[in-house]
Amino acid sequence: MSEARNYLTEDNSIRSWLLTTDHKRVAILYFIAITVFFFIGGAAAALIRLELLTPQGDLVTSDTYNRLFSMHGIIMVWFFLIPSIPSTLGNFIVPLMIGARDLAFPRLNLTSWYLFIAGGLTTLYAIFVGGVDTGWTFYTPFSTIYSNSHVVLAVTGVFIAGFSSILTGLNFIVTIHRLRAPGLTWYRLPLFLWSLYATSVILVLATPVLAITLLLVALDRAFGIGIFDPSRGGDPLLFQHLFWFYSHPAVYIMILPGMGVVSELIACYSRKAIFGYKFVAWSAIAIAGVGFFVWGHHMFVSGQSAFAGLVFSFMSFIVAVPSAIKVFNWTATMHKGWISYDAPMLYALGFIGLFTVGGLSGLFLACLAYDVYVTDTYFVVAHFHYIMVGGMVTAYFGGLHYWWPKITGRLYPEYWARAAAILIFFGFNMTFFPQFILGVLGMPRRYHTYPPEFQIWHVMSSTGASILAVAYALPLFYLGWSLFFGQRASANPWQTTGLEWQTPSPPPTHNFETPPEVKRKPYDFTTKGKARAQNA
Amino acid sequence: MPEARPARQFVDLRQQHDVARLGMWVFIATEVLFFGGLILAYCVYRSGYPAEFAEAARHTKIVIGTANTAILLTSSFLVAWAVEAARLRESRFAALLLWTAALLGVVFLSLKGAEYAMEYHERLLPGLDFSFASPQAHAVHLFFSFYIVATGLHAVHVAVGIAVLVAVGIRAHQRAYLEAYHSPITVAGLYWHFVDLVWIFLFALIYLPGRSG
Amino acid sequence: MNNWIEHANPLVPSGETAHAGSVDLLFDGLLASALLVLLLLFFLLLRFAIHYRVGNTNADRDHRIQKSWRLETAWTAATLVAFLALFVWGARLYLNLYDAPAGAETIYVIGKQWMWQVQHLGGQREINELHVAADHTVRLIMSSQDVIHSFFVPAFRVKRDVLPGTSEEIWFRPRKPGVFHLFCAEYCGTDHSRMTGRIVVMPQPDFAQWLVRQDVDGTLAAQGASLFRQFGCGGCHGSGATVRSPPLEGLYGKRVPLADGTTQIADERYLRDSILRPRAQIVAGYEPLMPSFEGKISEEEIIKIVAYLKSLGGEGAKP
Amino acid sequence: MTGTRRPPRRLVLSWIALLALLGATVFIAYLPLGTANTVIAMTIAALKGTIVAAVFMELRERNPLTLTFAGAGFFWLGIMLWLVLTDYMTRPNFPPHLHWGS
Repeated sequence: MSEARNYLTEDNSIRSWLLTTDHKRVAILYFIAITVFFFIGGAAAALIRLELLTPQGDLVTSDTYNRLFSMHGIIMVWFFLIPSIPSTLGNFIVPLMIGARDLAFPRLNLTSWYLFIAGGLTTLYAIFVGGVDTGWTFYTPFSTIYSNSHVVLAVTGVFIAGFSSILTGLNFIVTIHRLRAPGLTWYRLPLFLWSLYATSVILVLATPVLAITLLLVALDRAFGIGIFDPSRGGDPLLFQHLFWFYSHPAVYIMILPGMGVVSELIACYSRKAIFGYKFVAWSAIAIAGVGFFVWGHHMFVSGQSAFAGLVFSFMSFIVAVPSAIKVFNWTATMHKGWISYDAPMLYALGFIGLFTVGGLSGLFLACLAYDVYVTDTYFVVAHFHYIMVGGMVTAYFGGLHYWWPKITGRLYPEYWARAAAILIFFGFNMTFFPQFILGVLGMPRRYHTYPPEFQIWHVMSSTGASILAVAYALPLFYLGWSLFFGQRASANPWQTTGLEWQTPSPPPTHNFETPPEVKRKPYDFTTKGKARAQNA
Repeated sequence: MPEARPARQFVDLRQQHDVARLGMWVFIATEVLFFGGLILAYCVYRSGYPAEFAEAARHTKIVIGTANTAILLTSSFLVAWAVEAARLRESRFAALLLWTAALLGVVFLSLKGAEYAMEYHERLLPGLDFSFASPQAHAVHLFFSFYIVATGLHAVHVAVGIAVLVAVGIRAHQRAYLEAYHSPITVAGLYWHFVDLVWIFLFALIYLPGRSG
Repeated sequence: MNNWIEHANPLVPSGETAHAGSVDLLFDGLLASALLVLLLLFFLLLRFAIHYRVGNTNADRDHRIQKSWRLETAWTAATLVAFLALFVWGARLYLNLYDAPAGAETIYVIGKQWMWQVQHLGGQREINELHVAADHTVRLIMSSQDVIHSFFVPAFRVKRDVLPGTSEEIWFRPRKPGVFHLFCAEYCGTDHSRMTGRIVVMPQPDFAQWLVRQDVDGTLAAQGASLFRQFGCGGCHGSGATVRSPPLEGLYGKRVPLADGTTQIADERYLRDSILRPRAQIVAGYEPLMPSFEGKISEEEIIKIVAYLKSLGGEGAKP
Repeated sequence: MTGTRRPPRRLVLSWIALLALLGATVFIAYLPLGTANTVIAMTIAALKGTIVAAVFMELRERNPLTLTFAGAGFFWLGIMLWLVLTDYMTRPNFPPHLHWGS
């Protein structure tokens, strides 16, 4: 059985990998690429934290510091967070979960990887020839007129990568609509698919606005067309509107897939169907929809009208409701379940905790008068790292461990995995909780030097960051080790539900020996739950 | 005659055809927002500088604009006809229609080029050469910035569309498409119609304001 | 130097205005609601995680809750109500910021890479410092010479972006003397982190003395008058001018008939626009002769010339 | 010319209607109607767009799903326009001019 031909052993020439249209191999290509970007972005973060150990800017110059945080933001947002779960786990799992042989457009899928790489290389090139110092937000008129760095190159890189996102989103939407196995109705879909579907809608509808905005920035800078240039009658705030019309929904691009993964994990390791399945499913769609109405909360002090501020603040409170629904339902799912603490479950629990802290701190920022105080301070930095790193990256690691046996056909060492999960949780909190305090004390973000009274919190944060760095490097070793020495995995090592577990690990190139048919609801643990509990 | 078979991820040709069309529609939704961002910028500035935008719009070449609109509408008609012909197994005739539509696309681009040349001589192209002797020059500059970016991006779409129509036409001519499998023509057609649709709105925004004042 | 840190509680720097006090109360409210949710959630998570662990086969797992809609409606409604309350609370305080009390002292602030430039009406100039009197309302009118900056005084809990090409306002009323941080909060390039300064709040008598002690080349209006000569404005607008131009004496606050048939109040905005884009608003009966000063005059110089024009009298110039 | 090579009536009619609308919109643009000019121009553009979408793109024969995605782009564009213009319509200092107080 384990010697059977699978997608990994089919043909191992470099050429076959680079020209593959198999969604599973494209997913592996993405894995490799985003891991490289994760560590590049992480290296920038490490230097930032090192610099901030002392109030004087003594490690690097302020120009270098500005380039470091810009690079950290650009790489992490567009080349790690946005493609992370959808393009890797999603790419691998979506066709398996719906019982299809591949995505609807396999060649488009490969194209999107090449676009991603082209965008990534362009951005890296911009960094190597001197970097970009605008921050990931490219605010005008700084980016269009005043910056002396490689803005056009960096913007071009992101522009290209944007098309890669759009193609992935398009592929998922059509696939989920049209290639589901017989009997797999919408309410029988695992929640991971609902989340990815909602994510894809955002990818398809928001990314083009980023594309046109960045194009305008590049044209403004290269040719002086002046659309955002106040000295030519343009309005720099229009850039912010356009940018955040994409970039706020982009936050949901990052977190929704994480929520999807966590729904799978909580159900699997509680041996129970997700509580309030329909509510969790529709809350993903609600987040994707309402998420488009709230971008102006990034602009409460920017000079937009007070009335617009009221509208956006109101909508921002509304968008928090579906997230709250999800958290309550995950908790209720654990009620009267059979809970085991495998590594993925530890990540899932960590996700709920960190995401909740991040989400609740979001209320402070949605609240107009308080946002005026803490916007553009470390409070915001802490808030979005709790969501994106504490939430999204934790969920990514959880999902990676959960599907690792399916992807590689090997089991990882459980104790190492648990240790890494716990270490990440503590390292993360130690790094970012002090930043909430810094924000409440009024420490502005993107500061190379800072008043000495803030130092103690920065030192705590940097100490936490060193723990976090080690914790993030750990999986690289033990997962790498498991590739060669890990125990071979059965088709369904977690004894869980879902079509992806009904095919061998790793799956054959065409995914299923016989086309599956679905007759039951998702998370149907009625029989397996007790059985596994008794084994334990 | 080649046997038409679905790609491996599909059950049958019907599903494949359906998927292709849905994919194109999703892509069109993306494109709507791509141009939408630009149109938003236009709306904001037009609301801020109404008189200046009317003044600027009077400097666009409405004759060329109107002719180009008629040309694109006609080419769209031909493409829609080609889809119909392909359904009736008239592949060669469909190819002919597609090529004629592509030819009209080329005429559109040539006229557009001539228009750019005229505007260049009148120093109305921001980024290349712009000079406008009026106190409202800055808002006129904004208008023409929008004009050149919007029509430029549209022209890129037209150029891509021409290539697609020619390529699909060639394959139709080789009778590669059977009755049940005409989705490349339908999908290429959808794209071409969308390019036409964008132009309809650009025409109203760029050429028509300020004509009566 | 950092007085406010000394008497601050360890977590939150003390609020130095009435508004800051209200914001801190709002913070307490937000924190209380957040902690309530967080503690409840963590309690449940921990309890379920421990009680229903696989190893505990004795736990009662029968009678699982099946019907979920009652619970769902309950917690959705509860969060919604709580959120709405927080929204209203935050919004009311926010609108307060847009509503400067009457009789505020106006001070002009210009942000440029990488410094804050302050202009008092009396002509006093400061760089990276702002002296104000305690218990007096101060209204800042702010603009940027280059990129977007943000004027941020943590102790007052206020912040406002400072934009090029347009002006933004902020106001505060410090309660007692002290020295407070001034930060630029919007990333603005190389030395963003050094675009900081101090707000020095002094007792009113000390402040009055400070104003006098400053080395001033005349009031803002007087400086404007000399710029008026420097830019050669008098060549056309002066008494011995050969060109026919609209009179500037008593212009401020008057209704000006324009060539296009409309009228315009000659407020600060009109004066400024007329210097930068004179041909956009031609006064009825005059030739469009005046050249544009856009790009030839700095924000600081405009402030001064406008102050000078205001000093030439007119209805709006009365205090 | 065989029967299969004749253009279907609905296509011909739509084409004629489109050209007629084009003529009408250009003609009306020259009538001094004030703001109504803009409203009419955009209405006619929307009408033309609808004809292209409904007939040429065969939207009227498609299923609800296709209609949803065809509408989604425009709906989201509407959200963007609505909220952005909410800001600009209520902003005291747009178009950008400096006004030092009021």
